[in-house]
Amino acid sequence: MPVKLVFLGKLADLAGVPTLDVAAPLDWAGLIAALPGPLGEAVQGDRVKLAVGGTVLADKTALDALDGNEVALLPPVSGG
Amino acid sequence: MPVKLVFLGKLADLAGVPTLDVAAPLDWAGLIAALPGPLGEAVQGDRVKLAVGGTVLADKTALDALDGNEVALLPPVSGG
Amino acid sequence: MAREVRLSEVAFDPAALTAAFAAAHPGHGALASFVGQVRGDDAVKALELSHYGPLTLAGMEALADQALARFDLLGLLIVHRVGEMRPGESIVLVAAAARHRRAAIEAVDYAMDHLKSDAWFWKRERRGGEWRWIEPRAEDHADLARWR
Amino acid sequence: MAREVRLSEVAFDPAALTAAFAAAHPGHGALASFVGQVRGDDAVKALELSHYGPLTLAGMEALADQALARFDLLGLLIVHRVGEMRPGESIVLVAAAARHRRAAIEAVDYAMDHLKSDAWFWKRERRGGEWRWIEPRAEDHADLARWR
Repeated sequence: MPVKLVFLGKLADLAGVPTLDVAAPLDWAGLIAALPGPLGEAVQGDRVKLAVGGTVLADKTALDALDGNEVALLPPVSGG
Repeated sequence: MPVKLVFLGKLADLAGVPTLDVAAPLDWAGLIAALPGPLGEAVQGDRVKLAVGGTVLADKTALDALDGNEVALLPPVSGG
Repeated sequence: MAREVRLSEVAFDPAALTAAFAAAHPGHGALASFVGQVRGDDAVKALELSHYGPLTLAGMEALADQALARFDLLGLLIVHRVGEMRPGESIVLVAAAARHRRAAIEAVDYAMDHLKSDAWFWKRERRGGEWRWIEPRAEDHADLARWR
Repeated sequence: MAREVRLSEVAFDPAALTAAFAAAHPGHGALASFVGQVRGDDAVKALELSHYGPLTLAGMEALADQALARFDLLGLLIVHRVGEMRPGESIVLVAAAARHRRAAIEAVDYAMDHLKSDAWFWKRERRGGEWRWIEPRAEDHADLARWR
């Protein structure tokens, strides 16, 4: 099974799709390589976080996603 | 016409009546003389204010109520 | 900008009044409200709020004007009950409509702090058959001092 | 102590929910609430709130627990809309019941500050046919920092 990327907020606009399957395992370098241009740049920004399987990573560069994991790409939030 | 004293809050309990007519004109000394015992003491307390004709006096000892005036005796407030 | 300030001699329905106030400010963005009720969790059987006609409503109107001047509001509603009431009955309702949330929330906070210890009301409660006059707590005075 | 936290995919009636919450806490003493709506006073034609299932509701529940731990509350209600909504529709409702007013008001203020810029929502608005993502204002971040 692949790793499923889920793009939230403006990252979904940049990706052009809400989700994207990429090969497992997936580390930080692999993620950036899989995301071309502005999307990859945005994801490297300080204010974008990653969650794997519903847990937010304290250090996104420590990404280590396995077969079947869902990786959410979380830009700055805005609610209320 | 007399001056009408209106007792609010706990001062009404001390007075035993909600209102009391006293002779006009009425100054501060006359007011204290008209209010015996605990009521007079309470009215002299820092936290009791006076209003004449709906206007609160900045200095209650400057009381100068005339015929027909209503003098309200206002203990500490509590609302909400 | 709507300012609505009332004394009520009878029980009022805070939900209905708040809904009507909200409806009177369509598209307001933010609506904060506060309802104070007679607490039902202790031995208090009744609460009585008295007021003084020549001062109380005029003082509430002045308070509302101060809140409208201080916070960026679209409208402000203050309703305060007077007379004798039972546990569960509403004593006071404040609602503020604004474009942004903190103006609305702060206006409600400000109005309540002033109604509690700087408005012309006198409150007593009945416990075990005895009426007792209530004065603001030290916290109430400290809360009020925040705005000075 | 009641904690009720919900995401709503459809329009909700804040007055009815607040009244039900109040009724569930008889004799509570103090009830503060806040309702945020899509503002109708500018060129915004629609607002869309998106969320992320594995994080959003759990994060709101954790926020409610933090508020309950921090303030002396009898109950807390948080309802947040997701999906696309029109001017005048409600986005968020927070209501807090407490024995004393400031706990209720502060809990609402706290919850709103966190929902605004520290909860898993993403907001965009449509103006003149164009969707635009919204980020919290500098004030929103400053408001949040008050609680740290």
